[in-house]
Amino acid sequence: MESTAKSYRLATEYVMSRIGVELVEIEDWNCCGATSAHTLSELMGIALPARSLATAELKEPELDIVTGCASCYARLRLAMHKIRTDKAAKYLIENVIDMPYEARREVYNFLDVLSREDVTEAIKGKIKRKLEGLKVACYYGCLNVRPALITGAPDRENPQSMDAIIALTGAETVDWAFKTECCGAAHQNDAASVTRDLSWRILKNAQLSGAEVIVTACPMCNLNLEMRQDGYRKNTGRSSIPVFSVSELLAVAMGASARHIALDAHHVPAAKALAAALRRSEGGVAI
Amino acid sequence: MPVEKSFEPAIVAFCCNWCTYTGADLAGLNRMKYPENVHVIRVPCSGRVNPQFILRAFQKGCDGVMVCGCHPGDCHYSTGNYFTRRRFMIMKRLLEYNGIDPERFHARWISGSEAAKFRDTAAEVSEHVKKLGPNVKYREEFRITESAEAGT
Amino acid sequence: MSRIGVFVCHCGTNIASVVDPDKLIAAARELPGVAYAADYKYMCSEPGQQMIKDSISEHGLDRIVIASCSPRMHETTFRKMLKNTGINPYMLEIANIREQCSWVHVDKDRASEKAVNLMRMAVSKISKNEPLYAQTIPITKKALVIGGGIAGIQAALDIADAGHEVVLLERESSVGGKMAMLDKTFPTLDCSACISTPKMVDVGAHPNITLMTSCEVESVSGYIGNFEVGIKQKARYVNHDICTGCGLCETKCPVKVESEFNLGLSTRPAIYKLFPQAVPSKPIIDKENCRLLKGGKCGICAKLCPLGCVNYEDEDRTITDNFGAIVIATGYQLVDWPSMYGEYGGGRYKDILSGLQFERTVNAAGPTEGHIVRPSDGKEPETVVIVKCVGSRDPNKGKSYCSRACCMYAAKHAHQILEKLPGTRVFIFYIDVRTPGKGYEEFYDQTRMDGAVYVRGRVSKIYEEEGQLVCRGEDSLLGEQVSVKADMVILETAMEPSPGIAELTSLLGAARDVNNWVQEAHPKLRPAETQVGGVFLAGTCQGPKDIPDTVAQASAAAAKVIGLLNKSEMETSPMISAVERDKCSGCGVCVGICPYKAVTLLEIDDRHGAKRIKREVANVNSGLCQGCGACTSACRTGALDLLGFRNKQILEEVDALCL
Amino acid sequence: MSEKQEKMRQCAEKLLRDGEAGYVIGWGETRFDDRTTPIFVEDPAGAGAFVWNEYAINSLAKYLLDDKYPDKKIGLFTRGCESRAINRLLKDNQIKRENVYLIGVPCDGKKSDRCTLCRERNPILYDVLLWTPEDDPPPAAGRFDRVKDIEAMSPDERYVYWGETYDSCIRCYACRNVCPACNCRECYADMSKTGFQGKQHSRSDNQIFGVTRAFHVGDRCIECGECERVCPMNLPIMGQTQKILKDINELTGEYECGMDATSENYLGRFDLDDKDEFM
Amino acid sequence: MTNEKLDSLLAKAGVRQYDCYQCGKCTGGCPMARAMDLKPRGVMRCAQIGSLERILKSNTIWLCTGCHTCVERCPHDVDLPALMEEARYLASDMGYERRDSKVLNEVFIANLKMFGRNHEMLLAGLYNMIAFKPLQDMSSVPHMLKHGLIEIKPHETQKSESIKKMIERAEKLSSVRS
Repeated sequence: MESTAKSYRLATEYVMSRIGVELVEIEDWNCCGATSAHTLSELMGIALPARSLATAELKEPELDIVTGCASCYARLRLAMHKIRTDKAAKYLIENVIDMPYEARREVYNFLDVLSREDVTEAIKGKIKRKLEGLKVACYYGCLNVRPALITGAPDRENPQSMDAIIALTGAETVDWAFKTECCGAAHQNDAASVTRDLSWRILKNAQLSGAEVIVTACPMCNLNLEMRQDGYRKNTGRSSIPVFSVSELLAVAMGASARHIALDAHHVPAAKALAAALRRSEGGVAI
Repeated sequence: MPVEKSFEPAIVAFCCNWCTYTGADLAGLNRMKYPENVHVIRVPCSGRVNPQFILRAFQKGCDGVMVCGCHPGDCHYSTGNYFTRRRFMIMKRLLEYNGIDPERFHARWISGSEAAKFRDTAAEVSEHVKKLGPNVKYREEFRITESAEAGT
Repeated sequence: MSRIGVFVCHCGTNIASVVDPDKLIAAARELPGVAYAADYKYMCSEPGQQMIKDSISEHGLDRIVIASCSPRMHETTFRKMLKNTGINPYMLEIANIREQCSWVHVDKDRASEKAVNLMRMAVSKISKNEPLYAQTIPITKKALVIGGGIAGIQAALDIADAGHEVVLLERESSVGGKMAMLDKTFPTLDCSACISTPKMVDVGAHPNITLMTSCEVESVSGYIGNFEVGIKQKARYVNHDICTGCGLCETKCPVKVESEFNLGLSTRPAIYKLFPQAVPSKPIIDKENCRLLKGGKCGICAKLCPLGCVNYEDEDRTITDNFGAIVIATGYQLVDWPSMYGEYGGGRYKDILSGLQFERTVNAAGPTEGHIVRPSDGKEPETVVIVKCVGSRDPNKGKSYCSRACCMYAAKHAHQILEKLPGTRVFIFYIDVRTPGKGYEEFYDQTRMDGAVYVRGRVSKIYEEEGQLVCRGEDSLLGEQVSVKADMVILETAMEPSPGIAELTSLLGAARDVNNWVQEAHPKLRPAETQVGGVFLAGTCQGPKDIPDTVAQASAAAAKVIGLLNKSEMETSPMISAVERDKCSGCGVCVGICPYKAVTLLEIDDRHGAKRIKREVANVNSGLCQGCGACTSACRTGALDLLGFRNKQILEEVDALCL
Repeated sequence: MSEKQEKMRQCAEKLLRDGEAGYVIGWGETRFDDRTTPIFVEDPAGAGAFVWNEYAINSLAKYLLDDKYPDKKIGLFTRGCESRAINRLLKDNQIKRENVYLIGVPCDGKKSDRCTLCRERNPILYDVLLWTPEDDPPPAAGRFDRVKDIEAMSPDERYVYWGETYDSCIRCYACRNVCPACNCRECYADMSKTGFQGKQHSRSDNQIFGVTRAFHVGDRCIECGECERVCPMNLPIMGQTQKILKDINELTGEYECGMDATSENYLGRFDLDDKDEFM
Repeated sequence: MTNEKLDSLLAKAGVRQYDCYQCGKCTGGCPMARAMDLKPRGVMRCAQIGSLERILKSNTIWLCTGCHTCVERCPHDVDLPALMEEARYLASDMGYERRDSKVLNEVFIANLKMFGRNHEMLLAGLYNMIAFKPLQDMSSVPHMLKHGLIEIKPHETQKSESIKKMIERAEKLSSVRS
């Protein structure tokens, strides 16, 4: 979140500080290994996230863990699940990470937190301006919802939690068909010809369903959908579509300025779409 | 003791006609295999099984007893096995309280289609009882001496 | 001393290859009371039975033990055999040495040993047997058929034609069921209404049939031949005794709600006939939606009715009637696919129809008058995708079973589209094509020749884009992903039991299988009966099936009912509970335990010392008692005992095992 | 004490004189100072024989079974334990309420081990109450203590414990004869032909008797303790029946018998949601 | 012998090959199927006919993104992603050819060994060099540098040394079940 997901981080910090939720960064966290680690070794794929979780449990035993990334979420949840259900694995993992880990606390993704009733109420109270009429396609990605056994997500084909959050900003979420289709982020480097198509058809369906912008809950999804739009324009002849993180829309609705949350850092010019929506609702307030 | 090795327990299984007896027949139809120790006594319903039958079985020299019926809700007589459930929940505890090893008495729901469950239960109970050895608790004394004589 | 005959069956090699019959014979001869022992290759065969009969007279036997297959197999056979021998049919015990011995054991010595044990147990038990005599109970010559679909209609007509009274009970306001909704029937393509409407009219007019629509079963008591059924007649708010069915009332009703009959593809008023050909052809008021009944102001229909039939004060009533037999014919409903398949849009897309919705669409009497058009824009589709096995063959999301009729109606739908809209492209996604039925494979062939493209693969996702439905799946014969842009998608959804089947079966005491279908007494040999005496089965309440099979089963159930009702009385099993009044102290614990209310306390005259007194004892109603014996295990004194399974008989068996 | 005794005598006398009751059952003197005996008084003049002291120990209710069809009402002095026994007999359809006249006598605890278990000193049902109710005894701590001790043993230890216990049983059936829950017309134990109960004085037959009797009365036991009181061999008979009561308490919550005459016994009913350990 | 390996592979993945009745719903929904030389349904087919080698040789197991769309929709709950994962481990153990994405993954892990966290620029750069695709995605680099979206200097965890050791331990043990 330091680099490619800069605006996601800034916006998240902004939103959280506004609604009075304190996020504590896990001390000395390490990468969960994403798709790569478990592709190479099952143990590595669990030990890496387990180490971060164990650290968190050691330093902040009273706190639940939240992650803003779908892939981290899936890996962390899996590690938690494994520790809770498989004694032999627990023993092995604790040996590898050289730390005890009991998986006492829950791992949530960012959407889970935002959907909590008290948090939703807090957000409602902090919304300063409405993104009236902004047509938004909420993109959940695979790993925020699948596999169901690990995530416990109730609806894996047409989830609604992000739509409900975005609705708080006054924006209008569109009903579209690619909310949880894979964008191929894991293979953007090595199987580009296929995965470009995957992200393109997501962009296309969002546009055809009437969306002006796409909102994600994961930096990888965000980057992947946003970064390759040059090719999208060239190959499909369609215009590009801005991609935001869920925090960014919330931050803007709460009054954050473009500079606050580094909106200019987007690959696809982003501020314009938001500005239009804000103008519609408030008669010309700039961001 | 050499008797231990060749010990083949006598196990009696009270099975309701509609579910477990049918399930046992189905096990036969499917040529499933289980130990010879289990002898089925057919009763119309597990509700017919008077707990005193179990006492008598132990007294007369059975090494293990099973009571089997339809799953709750599936009783051919609609509620018989609910009474069975209560009766034997109490009886099992009372037997154990009086020193009978828990493995010697089993109540189990086995439907007419659960041939495999019948086989597995029969095998499981036989195995457990075999490990425990011959039952002496509650056994009529003259029977013990008689069989001891027969064994020598 | 009893004279027991022991007969050992080889069952060909089924028994004899594992169990040594000679050992059994030798062991039997040693047992007290055994007067004769013999073996034979097939005891159940004619010569086998003759041999037993001969031995009875030759050796003066008074009770018989047969070591053979399961008593569930041939107990009845051998009891019948004994009927003409002078031995009471209940002086028979069967040692099950096939299903529970030779078939499940390998070690011949030990299997033989066990067979000896089983035989010895039977011999011990039979030493305590006593002759039992069946009683007779009267039979109420009237049948109740629950469900007015084609199965119920057929069963009711068959029973009524045989001269018995029938009450045909239907939950909706008209008989007809699902068949009335269909357009054409495969494979002959005759119009469904043309063949079912006359039957509907017949049941409405048959002198032996009482039609009870808008009715549900509320309570059931009694037993075969003597059921007492409480029927709830739901308020109709229209007096059907006077109503002529003119239809005037429907014309001005201000309410418009989704039509159930057209599956939401059209609307209907709050006072309505289920469909134009309804039988009875009289309307009812839907109280959930009627403006007046919901507390608003209206009353238009009452004003319009020239005969004053509308009665807003109408209330539910309970009617009680007695029946000798009951037929369950409650049918099916389609699974609720939107709640199961998010990947097919979860019901968001208007142009995805269920098979039954398409039937209404293509039906000339339906909402589009038979024009195949998209519900979204009323345009004729150029490409149609048909998806089979939606909700069936899918243990993860739906039902594990095959829904049986879908392959054929998918082919029929394809055929109808290609016939009405020549040039349409029709793709049928399937996993397997199953056409076991007369003329079915030919019909499938014809559909393919008509131009329907069969694609082998289950559709993975359907989504809407640019006004079309994109269906993505695999053509597994090619091994490639395919994507079809369709204008309309038809999901051939699975059948599941009608709602309320659980409540109804528990009222009747009938069992259900794992999928909630009503359980037949035997899957092959008693497919039209439940395990409850006097309760029979017809149609899809027992499992998915097509119309020919439904009608066949309905007639089969009717034949069973007729067979029962033709008798004026029937024999009951004598293996029921009996009370030894001397021992009974009248504590009444048995009364609460009996599921059939067969045990009651009865006041009897008795003596107490020199005093004449009245005291209460348990009393068993032989018509109600089903012989479960639950009461006997609760009886501390053993005053209650189960004939045929007496305490002493069972204890003898236990003792014999432990010898 | 003597004031209460006087009330009892007056009441009995009046009942008999008015012809309300055919006879009254109560406690009478014996030649020992520390014993009383149940007495049956028909003559109003004999009412002075009733005594009320700390030795009025016997529970009287079971005597009602000896005269189930009386011409006139039977008067009965009724404490907590008698009234629970009467509820037992009423529930079991053994006596008719209208055949008894219950003279309520709140109890102050007698000199008997059985009274240490007492949870109900005051009569639950009566026709007349002779004096103000007593305070209920302190909650009987450790209702199931003895059962717990035995449960803590290993199966073999339990077997030996009960085996040795029953080795001394002389099968006099006094426990049965005094028990208000043992109200069968003919006891299974007297029916040797049925095969449920052997007649030998062996450990096996003795134990079978113990367990079977416990099972017969277990869900109906009113915990009056009469069985142990009358046992000539001092067997811990309630150790069996209370085991069943303890299990029922654990399975379905608070369970106590004889508190009314209508509640169905545990084994005479069922609940769809009963625990299922036989899957 | 092959079947023994296959059986253990399936057992580890918790997949019963005969659960699959080849309906193809997995392939139909698979995002990567187009690039796969053996489609997901084909993997199950190979498992059914005992052709382990075709599974291990395929690029399928390396292309699977683990998005779980297949198992989500599978009528018989066949856990294909688990099967793919076990197949990757087995393929590595048995020395089958490194396929495209394995390179990325290894670069990714090497990255972690060094810094404990992921350094995007280094990852993309190293990958492009090793895979010989020098210009892939490079058009975005100036934009990203300008807005601080990528940085030349990597983030390090404080204990990257301990993470390196941990990864090495994990590599040695490799499977949770072994």
